[in-house]
Amino acid sequence: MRNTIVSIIAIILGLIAGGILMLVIGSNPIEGYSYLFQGSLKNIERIGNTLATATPLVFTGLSVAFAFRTGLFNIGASGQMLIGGLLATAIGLTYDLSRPVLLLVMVLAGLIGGALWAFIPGLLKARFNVHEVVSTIMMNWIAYWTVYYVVPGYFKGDFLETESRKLPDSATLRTPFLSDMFDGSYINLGLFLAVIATIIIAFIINKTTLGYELKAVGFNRFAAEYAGMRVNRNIILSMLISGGLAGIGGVALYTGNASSIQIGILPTQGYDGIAVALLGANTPIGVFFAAILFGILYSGTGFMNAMTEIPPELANTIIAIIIYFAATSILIERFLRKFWKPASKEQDVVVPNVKKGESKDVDNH
Amino acid sequence: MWTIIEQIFPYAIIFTIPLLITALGGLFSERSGIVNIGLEGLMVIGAFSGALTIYYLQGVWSNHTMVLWAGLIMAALAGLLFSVLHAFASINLSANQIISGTAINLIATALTVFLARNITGSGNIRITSGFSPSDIPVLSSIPIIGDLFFTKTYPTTWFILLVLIISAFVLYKTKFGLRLRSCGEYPQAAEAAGVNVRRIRYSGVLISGAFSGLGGALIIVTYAGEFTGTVSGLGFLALASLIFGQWRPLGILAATFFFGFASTIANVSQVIPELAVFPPILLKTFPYIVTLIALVVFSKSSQAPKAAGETFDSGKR
Amino acid sequence: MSYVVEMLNIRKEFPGIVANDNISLSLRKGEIHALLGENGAGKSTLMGVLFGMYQPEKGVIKVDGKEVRITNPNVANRLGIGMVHQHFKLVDNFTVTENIILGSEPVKGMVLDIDSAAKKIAELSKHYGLNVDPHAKIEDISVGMQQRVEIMKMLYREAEVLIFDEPTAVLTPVEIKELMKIMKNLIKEGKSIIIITHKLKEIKAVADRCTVIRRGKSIGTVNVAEASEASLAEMMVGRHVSFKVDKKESTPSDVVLKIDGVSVKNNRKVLGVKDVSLEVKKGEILGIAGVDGNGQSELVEAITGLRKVEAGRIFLNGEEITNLPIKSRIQKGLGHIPEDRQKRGLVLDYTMESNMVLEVYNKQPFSKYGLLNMPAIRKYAKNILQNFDVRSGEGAASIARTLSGGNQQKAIIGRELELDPDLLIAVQPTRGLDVGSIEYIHRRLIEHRDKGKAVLLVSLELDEVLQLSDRIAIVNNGELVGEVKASETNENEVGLMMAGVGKERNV
Amino acid sequence: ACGSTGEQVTGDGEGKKADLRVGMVTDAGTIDDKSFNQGTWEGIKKAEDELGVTTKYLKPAGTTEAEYLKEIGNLYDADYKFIVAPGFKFETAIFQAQDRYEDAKFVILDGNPHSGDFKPVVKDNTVAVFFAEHESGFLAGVAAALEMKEGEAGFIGGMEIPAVQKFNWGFQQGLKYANENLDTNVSIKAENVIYQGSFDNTAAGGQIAAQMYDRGVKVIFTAAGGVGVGAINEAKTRAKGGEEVWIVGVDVDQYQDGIYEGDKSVILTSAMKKLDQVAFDMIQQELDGKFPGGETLTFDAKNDGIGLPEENPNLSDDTVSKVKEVYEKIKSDEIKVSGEQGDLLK
Ligand SMILES: Nc1ncnc2c1ncn2[C@@H]1O[C@H](COP(=O)(O)OP(=O)(O)OP(=O)(O)O)[C@@H](O)[C@H]1O
Ligand SMILES: Nc1ncnc2c1ncn2[C@@H]1O[C@H](COP(=O)(O)OP(=O)(O)OP(=O)(O)O)[C@@H](O)[C@H]1O
Ligand SMILES: [Mg+2]
Ligand SMILES: [Mg+2]
Repeated sequence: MRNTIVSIIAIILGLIAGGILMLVIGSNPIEGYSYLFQGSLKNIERIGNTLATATPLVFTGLSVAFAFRTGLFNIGASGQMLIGGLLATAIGLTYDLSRPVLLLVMVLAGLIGGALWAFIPGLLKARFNVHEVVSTIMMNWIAYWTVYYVVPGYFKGDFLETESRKLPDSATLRTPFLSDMFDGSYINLGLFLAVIATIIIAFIINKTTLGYELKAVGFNRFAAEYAGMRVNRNIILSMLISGGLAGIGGVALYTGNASSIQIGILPTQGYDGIAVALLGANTPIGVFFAAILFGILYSGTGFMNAMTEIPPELANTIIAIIIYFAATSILIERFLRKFWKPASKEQDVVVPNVKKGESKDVDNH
Repeated sequence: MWTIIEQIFPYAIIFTIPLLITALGGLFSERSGIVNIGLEGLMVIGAFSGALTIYYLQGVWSNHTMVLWAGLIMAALAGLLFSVLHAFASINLSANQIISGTAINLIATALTVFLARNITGSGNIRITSGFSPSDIPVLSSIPIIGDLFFTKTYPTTWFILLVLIISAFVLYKTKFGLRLRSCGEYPQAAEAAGVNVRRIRYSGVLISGAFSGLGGALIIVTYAGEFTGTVSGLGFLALASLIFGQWRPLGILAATFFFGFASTIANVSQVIPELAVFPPILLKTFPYIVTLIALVVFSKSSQAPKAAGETFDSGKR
Repeated sequence: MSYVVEMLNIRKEFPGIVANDNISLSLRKGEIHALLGENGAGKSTLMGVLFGMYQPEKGVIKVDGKEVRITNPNVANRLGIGMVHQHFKLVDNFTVTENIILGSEPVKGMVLDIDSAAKKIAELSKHYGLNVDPHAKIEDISVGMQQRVEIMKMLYREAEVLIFDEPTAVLTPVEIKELMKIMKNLIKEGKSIIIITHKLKEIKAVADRCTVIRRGKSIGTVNVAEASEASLAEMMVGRHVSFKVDKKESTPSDVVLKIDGVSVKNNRKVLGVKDVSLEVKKGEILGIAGVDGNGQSELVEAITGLRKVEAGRIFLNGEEITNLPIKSRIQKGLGHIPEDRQKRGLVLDYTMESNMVLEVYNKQPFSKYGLLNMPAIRKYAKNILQNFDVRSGEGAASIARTLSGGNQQKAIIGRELELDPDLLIAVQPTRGLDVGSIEYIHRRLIEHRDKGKAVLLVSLELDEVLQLSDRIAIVNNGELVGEVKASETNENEVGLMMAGVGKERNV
Repeated sequence: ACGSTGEQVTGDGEGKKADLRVGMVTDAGTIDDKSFNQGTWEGIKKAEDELGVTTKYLKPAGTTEAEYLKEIGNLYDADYKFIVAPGFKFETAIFQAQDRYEDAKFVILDGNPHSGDFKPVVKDNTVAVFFAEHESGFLAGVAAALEMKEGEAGFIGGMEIPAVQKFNWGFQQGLKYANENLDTNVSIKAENVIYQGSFDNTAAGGQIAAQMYDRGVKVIFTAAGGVGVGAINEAKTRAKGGEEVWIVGVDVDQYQDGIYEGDKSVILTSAMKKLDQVAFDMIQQELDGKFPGGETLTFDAKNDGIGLPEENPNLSDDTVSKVKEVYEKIKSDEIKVSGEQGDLLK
């Protein structure tokens, strides 16, 4: 609860700071924000696109948050997305299965691809204590170059060297019923997957013995070992889940929001996932809403730019400032505490574990 | 093959230097106990301020070299100032250092382009020309070594190497270094010994800011020549080199040079028939794969500062 | 009367608790002043306030009669106040000299003057009989030596007031004796000392006066000479405490743990346990006595599965467990109170309730089909915490980190006993506990034995080993030097054997 | 066509206020890329100055069809109904947009709207524009050969996309033509024709150029955005050190970018495609009610849509006049430059 309030205040402060920047460059913040939100929410199509923008971010946010909760820092979500997207695209371009089966296989392939890419850092961490920050960065670049050569090598279209063939409509996550409902927007089945993933991850973290174990390993691997948990296995498992999530994020991006995979690009959603996770306080539900917020901001920027003279970099600046405020949330907490001081003061006096009568029996000095 | 290495070497070194100084900055920060994943953003800040300074001064000041140095100084200053954000969050407010660093990266990339466009009217800032390399007299004629190390060298290279030596000295031989290292290992001990942990950590972070700023600007004044709003992952690579180099100055030198050399090879492999026999994917991924392997090999002796990344407040033991 | 330090009406609050409520303490020049109180009474906090680590909400501190504000340890240092913390504040990979000079480094030009510092340290060491090697790395030296480094740190800074927070909890009997001697030396040199300890014997042995606090409040200050151990204990807990452990003669039966020629490597990759064979039977407590670092930890880790066995075999209830994973050993009836409660015993960032099911979270009723059953966990945890009188700000929902060390320890012991293991390995079970808690824990260990279970007790406190054990095995340098019946031996004999003087195996 | 219309306008363009709102969506890279996006945008800005139209560019978050379409939609909703999209990557997005926003006009540069099957469908509200980059590259090749007389040349491309490939092939043909007809001897080796693989790796650009120069290459044609910038820097550094090395620029006149030591420049000449001109002309024609909707236009030598800069301080008069002759020959079909690889390198 407290976390939620803090995050919301951080968001508000970030928006205020953005407003001030708008004023500085001589624009009207109210107008700016009104266009920003119109841009992402004005009509059903735009809402659909906003949700589509948020979808991969839900996955990468969950990926980073899940790793965080288990004591790991996965900054390799970008690479895992690439590989997940690559495998899913490869399946989509190669096999001619009935649509439900094909999509299922593609999502699975994405999950496996991402998990595989995270498995290596997990293994290196568990077996050799290699810092996962370095290894995931390395894996990002290896993924980048793998896609760079595999796509033109095996999935190239007739004319273009820089991206794969376009997936047939039946092999994308877009479905007519959703597209029609949202007026031709890019919203796709990825969103449902994202909701499901959020619920599953929340469930795993909070309600299962697996979550209990993974968190224990994350907090104190020595205590976990003492209690008979298999520390190394858990580290690897954690990375697999984290990578799998990012992998599905790649599927959502390349076969949902797009229909082909381009080379030479490390998807920014991987790094944004860190910010999403942090703003969501590393809780799955928090991540989900943080991703939606990012979706709104990213998606509304274009319209704001189109309607006003506010430059596009401003949306990024606002997001950055929000993150900074989330990082410095302790200031906000202090402020809140001061604000609610009267209430908490009473609590302090009643010390729960001091029984009445005992506390004042002897007095001296 | 030898001529190829001779030819590549100076370029590998140019590429290494920004990485080196940035990783060295990261070293100061982490040794003081603050993880700084904002190196990338700080480099961007440095690249921006350096480019902007030079862009303006080149018109008014005729001494070209001085202009470039002024740009470097401004870059270091800007990086230093910007890193205060990270220091404040992670030291005064006990913020999660990863979050704060991420925020730094985001703010830096967004803000610099925003400013560049508002100040110069363009998101790219181009400088007319950077430093010129030269051969060191006498030394460059020494066989082998001369060709590798003393040919086509930039003054900035020697400057950064000097900074490296001074850094190693400061870290291991001075009062400040002792305190800095103690804050990264066990800040509670440092505090109990009367060391002002916050102040030391501030120094660590600010040094990392200044060094990364410098690193960013070095890219501009040596090989890039223009600011484009990104340093394309070099900050993260510096972070990796810091860990790869085991949080030691010489280790970092080796690690960054390895990256510099390997990526230069990978970059130029296309032009070199002798290298064209390898599948290009292998050449391009070579630096990263070798790093992973090297990390495994050196894994036994991790020298990570024990308290890096932990928030420190006096109450906690 | 001249006081070097006066703390008057100090109040310090933490969220949910008033750790110090109107406490006063005055320290005379040249005295050893003991500070006594139950676990969580607020002793460390009070000293933290004096040393500038916490800012009190209320109260006045005077040093040499002048009112001062000690805003941080630096100020304390400058006022001549030094502190040896319960958990040593030493940088592991620094040398002794580097640790000592940290914060007040001598320099020559710009360079650290390590050599002259080392020389000065060697001199000081000789003067006070501390015997420390200035060039050794902290991670390579014994705990006792580390403590002497801490003392040296204060002396190097010419502290006049020395605070010791539970200095003996981590020391061997021999080291404790040495420490006492050192303290007396210090007093002779005109220093003044505050010592926190739970060991009444030590208070009687060295302290001049003793201030007692209970649950954050002052109870009173007494002259130690006029008080008995029993009266001090009563002041502290508010009821009579019995020091004698009541126990019936044991009735050992089947062998529960059998160790057969086991050798184990230590952290330095050499054999730390050499060809040790032991048996522990149902209904008995086997104590292992030995000076710290003589292979006890390695042996325990080998039994519990935390460390690889190089040679030999281990049996639990007749079944070989030498290479079984930790989990199956726990399932087969092994309980373990670990040596380092913060490193191994608890997930400090988990709540107490989560910590109470650390080994059984995956068993019914705490989980079913991989799903946690929080109500059941909560109930189970509450029960343990209540039984063992674990005190914390927010009960079972408290984060483990916020509990005082003593209360953390009680919770761990409660957890392990609740498992009702066939073999309970208790390593330093009462380290840092107050006498009231010790009494209780001892009773529970004996109850466990009387239920027909086996207990392997490892303790550095000879008293405890002698009182609790039925049989005592003595280790020295990784080898078993002998085994004696507790009822037929005494402190002297065991002490000699600990020093390596062997004895025919009897029993 | 466009040369002539350009002249017509200049007279009455000043101070005129048109109510046309012109939008542009940038391709990969920024608006300040000193080539593709910037060239187009400069043309639009020129229209703003001279024709009084209102302008706006938007930068999509990425380079997927969804992102392009979103920005097109944003422009449309903000009432920018004349939309310029530079780059083949817009092909599928424009394909959809031309149906979805029937009352808007679209100009796609370097591409043809299609649904992903590469079967062009240019609706009445759309103009697809291609450039004869190969002709531009050809002229640059001839100029370089004439100026060098003999020696080695090289080519650094960015990514292997059609426009870049055509520059490359044209350049090679130009060299060959000069060697065969104009008495030069400038060769290009297979290893010196490369696509770096990105448009932003400045470091690699410099390093590759350095390798080529070290291996005896005298002039490098770069069609590679930021990679080219790296190469230009390397050339400047060498030129300052007294080496004789050259770069042939691309897309726009890059002479300024190559300046070192006062007024010298390493840019020998630039193989231009007149994006700015085309963007400007399209707006102009729309204002005149002559928007060539439904057409696929090719800008080449014939309509002066490509070429070398007017001013070429580094080319001798002789070279300039000879290139001019060649240019005329291309115009008159006497010289045919192929836009296909054929047996050319890469
Ligand atoms: N930083 C803190 N935050 C919250 N509560 C704290 C903090 N430090 C101490 N406490 C609480 O204050 C009380 C007093 O703790 P303190 O450490 O002073 O006890 P102690 O007398 O030293 O106990 P022990 O004998 O176990 O060492 C305990 O209930 C403890 O939980
Ligand atoms: N992060 C924290 N939050 C709240 N309280 C803390 C925290 N870290 C430490 N403390 C408190 O600091 C005090 C000192 O810790 P320490 O482990 O020395 O306790 P102790 O009671 O003195 O130990 P012992 O029982 O071994 O004598 C404890 O009371 C503990 O509750
Ligand atoms: Mg204490
Ligand atoms: Mg204690």
